[in-house]
Amino acid sequence: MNDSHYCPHTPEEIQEMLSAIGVASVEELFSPIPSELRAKTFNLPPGLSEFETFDKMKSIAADNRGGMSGFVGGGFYDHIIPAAVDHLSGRAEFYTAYTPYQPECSQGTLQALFEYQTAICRLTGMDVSNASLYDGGTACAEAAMMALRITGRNKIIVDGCVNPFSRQVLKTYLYNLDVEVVEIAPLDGLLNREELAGMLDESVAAVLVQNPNFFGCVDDFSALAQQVHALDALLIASVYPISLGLLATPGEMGVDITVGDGQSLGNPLSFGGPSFGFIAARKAFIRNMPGRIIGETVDKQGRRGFVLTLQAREQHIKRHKATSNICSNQGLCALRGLIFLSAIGRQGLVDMARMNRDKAEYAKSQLVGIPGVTVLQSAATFNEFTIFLPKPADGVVAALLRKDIIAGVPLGQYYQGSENCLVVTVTEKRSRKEIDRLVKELEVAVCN
Amino acid sequence: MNDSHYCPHTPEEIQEMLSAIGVASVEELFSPIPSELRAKTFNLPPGLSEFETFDKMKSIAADNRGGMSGFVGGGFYDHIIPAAVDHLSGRAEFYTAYTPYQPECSQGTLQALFEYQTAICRLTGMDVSNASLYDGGTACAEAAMMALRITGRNKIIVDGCVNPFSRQVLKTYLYNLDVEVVEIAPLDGLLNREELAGMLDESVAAVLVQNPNFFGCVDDFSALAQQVHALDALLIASVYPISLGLLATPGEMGVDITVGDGQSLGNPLSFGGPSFGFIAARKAFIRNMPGRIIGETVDKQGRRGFVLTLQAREQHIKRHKATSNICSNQGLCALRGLIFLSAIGRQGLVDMARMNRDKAEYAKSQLVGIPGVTVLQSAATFNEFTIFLPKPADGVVAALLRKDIIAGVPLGQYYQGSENCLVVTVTEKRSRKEIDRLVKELEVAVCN
Amino acid sequence: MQLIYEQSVNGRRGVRLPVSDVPAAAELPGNLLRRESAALPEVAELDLVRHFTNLSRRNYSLDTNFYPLGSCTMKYNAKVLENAAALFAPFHPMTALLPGGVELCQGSLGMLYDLGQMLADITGMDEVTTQPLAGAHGEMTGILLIAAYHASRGNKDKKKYVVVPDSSHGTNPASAAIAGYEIITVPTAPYGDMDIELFKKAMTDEVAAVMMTCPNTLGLFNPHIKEISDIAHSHDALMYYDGANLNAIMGKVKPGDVGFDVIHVNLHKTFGTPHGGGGPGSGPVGVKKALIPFLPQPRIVMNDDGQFLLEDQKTASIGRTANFFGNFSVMAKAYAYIIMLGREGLIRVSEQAVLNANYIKERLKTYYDLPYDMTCMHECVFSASKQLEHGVHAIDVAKFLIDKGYHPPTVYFPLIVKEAIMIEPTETESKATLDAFIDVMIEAAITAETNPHLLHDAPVTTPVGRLDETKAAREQNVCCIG
Amino acid sequence: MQLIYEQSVNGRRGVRLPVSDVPAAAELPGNLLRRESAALPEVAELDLVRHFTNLSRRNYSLDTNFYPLGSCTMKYNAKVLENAAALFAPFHPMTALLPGGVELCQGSLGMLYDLGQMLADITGMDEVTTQPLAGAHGEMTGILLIAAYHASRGNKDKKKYVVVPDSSHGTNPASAAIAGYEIITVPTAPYGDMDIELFKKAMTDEVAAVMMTCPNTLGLFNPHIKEISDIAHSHDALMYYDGANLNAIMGKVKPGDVGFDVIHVNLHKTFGTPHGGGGPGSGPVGVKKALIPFLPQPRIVMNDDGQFLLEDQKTASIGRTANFFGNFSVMAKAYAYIIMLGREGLIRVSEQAVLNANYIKERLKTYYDLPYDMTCMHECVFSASKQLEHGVHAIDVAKFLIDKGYHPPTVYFPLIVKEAIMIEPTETESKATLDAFIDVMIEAAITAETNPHLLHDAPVTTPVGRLDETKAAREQNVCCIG
Ligand SMILES: Cc1ncc(COP(=O)(O)O)c(C=O)c1O
Ligand SMILES: Cc1ncc(COP(=O)(O)O)c(C=O)c1O
Repeated sequence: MNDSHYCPHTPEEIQEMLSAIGVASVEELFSPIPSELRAKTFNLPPGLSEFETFDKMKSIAADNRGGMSGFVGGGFYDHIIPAAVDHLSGRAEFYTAYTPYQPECSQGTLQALFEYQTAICRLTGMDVSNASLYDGGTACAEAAMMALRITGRNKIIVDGCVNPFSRQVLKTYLYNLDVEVVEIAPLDGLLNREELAGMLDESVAAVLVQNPNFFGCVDDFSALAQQVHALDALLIASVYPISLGLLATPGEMGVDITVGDGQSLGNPLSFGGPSFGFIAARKAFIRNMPGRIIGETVDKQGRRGFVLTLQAREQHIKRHKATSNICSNQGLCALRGLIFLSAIGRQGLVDMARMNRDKAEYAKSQLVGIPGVTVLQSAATFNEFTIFLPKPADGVVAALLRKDIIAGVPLGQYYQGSENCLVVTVTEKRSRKEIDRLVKELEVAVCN
Repeated sequence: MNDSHYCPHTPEEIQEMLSAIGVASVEELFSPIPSELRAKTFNLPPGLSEFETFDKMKSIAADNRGGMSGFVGGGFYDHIIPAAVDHLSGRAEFYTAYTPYQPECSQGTLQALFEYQTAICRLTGMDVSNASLYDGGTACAEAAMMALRITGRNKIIVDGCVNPFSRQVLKTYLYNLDVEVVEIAPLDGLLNREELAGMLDESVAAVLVQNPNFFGCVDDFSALAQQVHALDALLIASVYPISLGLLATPGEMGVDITVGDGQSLGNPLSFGGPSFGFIAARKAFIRNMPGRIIGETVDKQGRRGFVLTLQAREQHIKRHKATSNICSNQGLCALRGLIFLSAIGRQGLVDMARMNRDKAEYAKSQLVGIPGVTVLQSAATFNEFTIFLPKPADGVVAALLRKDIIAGVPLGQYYQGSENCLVVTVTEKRSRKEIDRLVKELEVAVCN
Repeated sequence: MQLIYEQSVNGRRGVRLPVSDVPAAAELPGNLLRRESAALPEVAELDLVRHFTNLSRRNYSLDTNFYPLGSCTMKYNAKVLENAAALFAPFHPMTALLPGGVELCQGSLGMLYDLGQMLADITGMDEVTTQPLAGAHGEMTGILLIAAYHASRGNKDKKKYVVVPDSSHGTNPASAAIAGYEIITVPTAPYGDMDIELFKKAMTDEVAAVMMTCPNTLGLFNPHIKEISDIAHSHDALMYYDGANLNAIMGKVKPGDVGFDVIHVNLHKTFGTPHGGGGPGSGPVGVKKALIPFLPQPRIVMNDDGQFLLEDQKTASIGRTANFFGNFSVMAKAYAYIIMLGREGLIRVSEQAVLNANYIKERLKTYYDLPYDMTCMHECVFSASKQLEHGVHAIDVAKFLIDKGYHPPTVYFPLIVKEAIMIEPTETESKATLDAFIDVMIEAAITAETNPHLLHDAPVTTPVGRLDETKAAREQNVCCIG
Repeated sequence: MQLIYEQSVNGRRGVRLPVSDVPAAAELPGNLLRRESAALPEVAELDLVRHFTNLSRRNYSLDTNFYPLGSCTMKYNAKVLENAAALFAPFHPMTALLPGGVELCQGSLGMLYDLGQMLADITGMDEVTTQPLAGAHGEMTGILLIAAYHASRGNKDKKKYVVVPDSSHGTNPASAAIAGYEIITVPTAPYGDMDIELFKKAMTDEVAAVMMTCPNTLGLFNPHIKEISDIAHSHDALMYYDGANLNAIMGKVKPGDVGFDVIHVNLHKTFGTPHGGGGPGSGPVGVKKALIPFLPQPRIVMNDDGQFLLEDQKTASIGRTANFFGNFSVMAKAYAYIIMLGREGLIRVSEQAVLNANYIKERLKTYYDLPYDMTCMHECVFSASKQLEHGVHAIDVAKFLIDKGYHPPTVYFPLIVKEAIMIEPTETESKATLDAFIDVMIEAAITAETNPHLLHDAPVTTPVGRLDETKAAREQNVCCIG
């Protein structure tokens, strides 16, 4: 029994404890479980040593093909992560702590999350932020439910240009509520404003848009915000935080609720998670926000401190009347986001955003040089853009995968009739050499 | 100037500081340097970003051939390192602290090193240990110089079975002193006791031996200790700490000064360093010990605390009369050694040592099955042993390198006439599969 | 401590970025650009490092001392798990969704598949989805699966209610409500379990599901669990198992064997992944055969030649519950944990978790009121009612413990126990740690009688004392202005 | 805090090892076996983690606050350097020494070679050996090189002395003594540098070397340095440069240009590698052409097709000074540091290190006596003589600073300044940090006059107060018994 992992007791200690309890065996402690209910089988393999375990994990990771040069985004982005992010978020006091229910011994987490909320507000131009949600898709769903509560209406209009996965998550969340979710098919990679105009009425709780959208197009939703507000409906925007180094903020556009995925802020790709969802809103809506919120206050001696606040919104108090069911959030990932933004800094984010756009524009200019390749012209773009190929994108992407290049996301499976469209993402990590190689290989692929 | 690494001042701040100092420019601060002495050239390349720097380091590491299956030792050994060792020694408060000159705010380092000294004493069976030396070779040299001081004599006898690198370091250290260093050529991979007997006299300060020695042979130096003591000379033994999970301790044999390299205790191979040297001795010799020593004491309130003690031995006080010139030691590596030993634990070290011997004995039994291959029979071995090949070992090793196997250390370049000898090391990390493959490929190599 | 924003200096730069190797692009039209850059911190890297290092030092954590937080399973987070998860950092999830992409992700997909298989064995379920991102997310996913099941049988409108015991965790009713159901709450009987008679009364054919955790949040295993699920099934209601308390029963009971149809597992509790100061967690959901068709897409399946594929036809699936494959690296840690401990190891985990909880229960029950005095499983719930006679509340005991260097037990939950003190030691604590904690708990009980003010004034050793929560809620300073 | 041994429980196991996959070997003869296993700790991994985590929290460190320790160059240790060095963990040094082995180590060998080239450029030397494991080790290596040089010219017996200024660091005379020389110490003149007249008197043809650091340990650059080296050379003595203070002059002066023949560099000071609570460091040694033949073996050389080889014939070399290639991973960090900062970056390092030191000097000189009041380089040395009038020693000021959250400056060195307070801020500290420190230093000076006992009683905020060093030295408890 001694050599079992992480169960420290020696046989002698177990005996002492059993007699203190007054039972003869550990088994006796399980007597409350009716014997007929006891497990008949348990087929897990025998245990391994720490060394063997890590070895096995290495061989599993080695079953993935690594060292690919990636031009894919679709919600997750391959950005620089300063070394300090790992080292600081890797402080045991951060990652082995629980939710800061006891503020006096949790000021580290609490102050950091307060600073995180501040960063999100300043980045998005909103008034209030919570301390994180699960991811970008669930954040869209939470925002929609928030709008339903605020307006007391039951229709959500979703721009078809919003990330298809986020749209699916939103539909799953609302699936069993009597809420109508209406999707508007994109027009040239942009929101079909005409069709939207026809749908906007007093039954609409909110309109959900994304900027830059799934096609990479950058839009200005200021006018839309006014339209929506005229009907006492809300405008929800999902945004890509890195782009806010450059792009107009949701706040500036008059957006009511801003959401997004925070992976690009210092969180590794890690095959999809964990990242974090953020949600920020106008001050008026704070009591309708989902999840935890950190607030500033003082102790008896007037010393500044931070606490979980407005908990009367949350499940552990309001139970089924809570604004959301969320309990554990993605705190450590949000902390990474804060450290990332603090490390890169105010001007650094501007520079990084600009570099993303510069590299994407360079790639765009090179790709359109390929015979038969054209680019979606309808709108400006940030670090993602859509190109039309002379043949189905699926085959081209598959061909380039064999050359260790992930060329982009073919739109065919997400939008009917877009089989020849490819969304290409270029972050600051992609060198000119990599871009030129993408162009060369893509030319080879389309010209055969 | 802003974007330079790790120089935080803004231009405005620099101006403020300059006026506080009362100079017009930073350049003015360098006026004490006569202009004719100023550097005329400075040809380093321009700087890189953190991201580019790490990228470059990755490409350098990639220029090494990795993934080799290693059967080499020669002083550094490929042992398991529990994950906790990196995580705990990676605590910033440990690795970004300086030498604990201010004990009140350095109890972490001081207590840890006191615990380290205790571990070394218990491992080796000696009375006192210092807080680390540079490495195994320099520790041999320091021990020799210590013996010269203690005995006031000037001859050191070195068993030729001691690691050849350590012997070279020792000679380099003593090179400019009028000290005589006599080496005794090995006999069947063991100390030539007869030849030694002929040399032992009152002029001898110390005899240096190693266990297990460079051939892998395990010896009992108890009788030798008595012989040496009869002449008021000292016996110095260099030992391999992992082997002490199993083997008789220097203390049990009557050794006076024990040294060794601590790499095998939780320090990665890292192409040769850093590791740490340890030195432990009989209590009587403590004032002749080199380097820092941590001692237990109390504060005014009687609280236990730890301090650097017996500093009157050291260079910062005694200057040229110091017992050694060492100042910075290998503290963090010693801490890793302590954490390693604490993680593996008392029984764990016994098990690890036994597994090393078991695997080596298995490999030995398989290798002697190869036609023309015989094993050095003169003594028992731990996890290293010497085999004789039917052809020069150099060629065989080179051949196996091409198959990603590091077969062992050919003795030819260290001992004349041993061109066909190969020292094979097998640690607990080598699986039976790897051993069997070594045997198979070695058979192929010797039979062609 | 200063906020990082209060340390900003205009124009100070942090981590340096590469110089661009491409020409600068034309400026975007003005209406698309933000008017001024976001007022993010402007600090040197050294100041950044010191800020967050010192912030971390203001946290209590599992790695600094015992963390007996009931219902949270604060067990040791093995360091090797962190190293293992880091191996997967570079892999982009979109790769798997590209044509021919799965071939490049066999390692990741295979690991998720195997993890699902192992969790299915542990819980007695037939298939597991690893998409849910936390326990509550799993609950909502599970309830939506149940809704889809009922809908598929034409009962969408008929099924209106979800039944939960009043001892249930707040996320249970909250998740059911979010999933579109009304809640029926059944009180707890004096014997510490859901009152079986009241439960029978509550059950009608309009009930879609019964959500329970067993052992429940009092740490008690419900002997009538089978009877309860039979009753539920007789009303065509499905049984949902909140797996947050799974640490008590691994290898001992399988929820699937006692009638549960759906379960979520908190990998960040039972399977040793760190809590990160609030998250991330991971809440895989297991189901019985009948519910497999409704599982979230894409589903990871294995074909006959052992290759892992993604199944994503628009079937009866409830769709996506997260953008990708769940909190992958959390699952990598849990996977490594399970294969490391193995069959015997996990059984021992539950045995010693239960041993530790009962040891604390017996040692403390003469000092603290134990409302439900019977053999507990992985946790025990005391009440500070005795201390209340001296004006000392559970929260005062909690704050006293902080001064003594311990993280307090859970004191706001379960709601059904007044002045609850809910202690879950977990299996990873040594007897010495338990004994030291017990001594301090006894000291607290005695001090409550002799010097109650010491508990009222606690904590005094922390960077801040008790904080004014009303002020926080009133002023709503949740973002630093300026 | 308990010792880890005091937490041991008989039979408790820590990290689990793999099960052996080979048959057990026959037992060794009894005389070769230890009688009982070493009484190493027997603790659970969680207790191990808590022990060392809590120990670390009892340390002051660079990452927690300012560390103005004179002569130690406690600059920021960039985190990326740690990651970079970790890339080389798996490579066995013996590989390079095997037949055909260098081909497998071109990365590591090339890096060492390049590092040597860059250090040669920075210091104005012709070749560098990376073998020495710390500064003092470099000093000894350097002096042995000088000894070999003199020996090769038939002057082994003639050359008996090494000259050092009294301001020199203890390692200088100690290293020279270990290398077999007698020491001649030259006093410092009122102008803060070695007294040139006394130096001239000291110099004879029996002097093998003059060891200096410039700027010296008072932080002053010696304007007569060229004259001094000319005098030394006229006596066929070589000039040794202690590179510990290199942080002041990178790109500004090259020791090789001003007449130095041998130099060691402290990578753990000037080049940003962490000090590790005392080590490991790294002390590469650079030499002028005439000394190249004597450099330690194996030498890393590059052949015409850019391949890196090991040269290891028994030449005039002094032999090995370390078993392998030096503290490789420390050098990997220094290499990454140098290529990251680059030419401009290193120049700026020296400029701002000097700026910061002069700023502190000017701001504090009205409060503390400044024995040598002139423009300093990277550090400045005050004396607490004013405070001594109130019975307050430099050490009392130091302890007061600890209570205020700062690591004290160096107070035991240089020996030539009574009650020395030696401050080296380094370039990585921001103005805000310097100002806050200056305020506390001023507070200390004022408190020394108003409430000297506050300084005598300090520190009171630490886990232990001032410790009884005599007791420690008398009892010599350096290993815990039992
Ligand atoms: C009993 C119980 N159920 C559900 C949950 C919710 O799990 P999560 O926080 O992962 O959403 C918890 C977590 O505290 C719990 O204790
Ligand atoms: C001026 C000076 N010289 C030499 C040394 C010795 O360097 P090391 O500690 O690396 O041996 C030091 C270190 O404190 C020093 O300050």
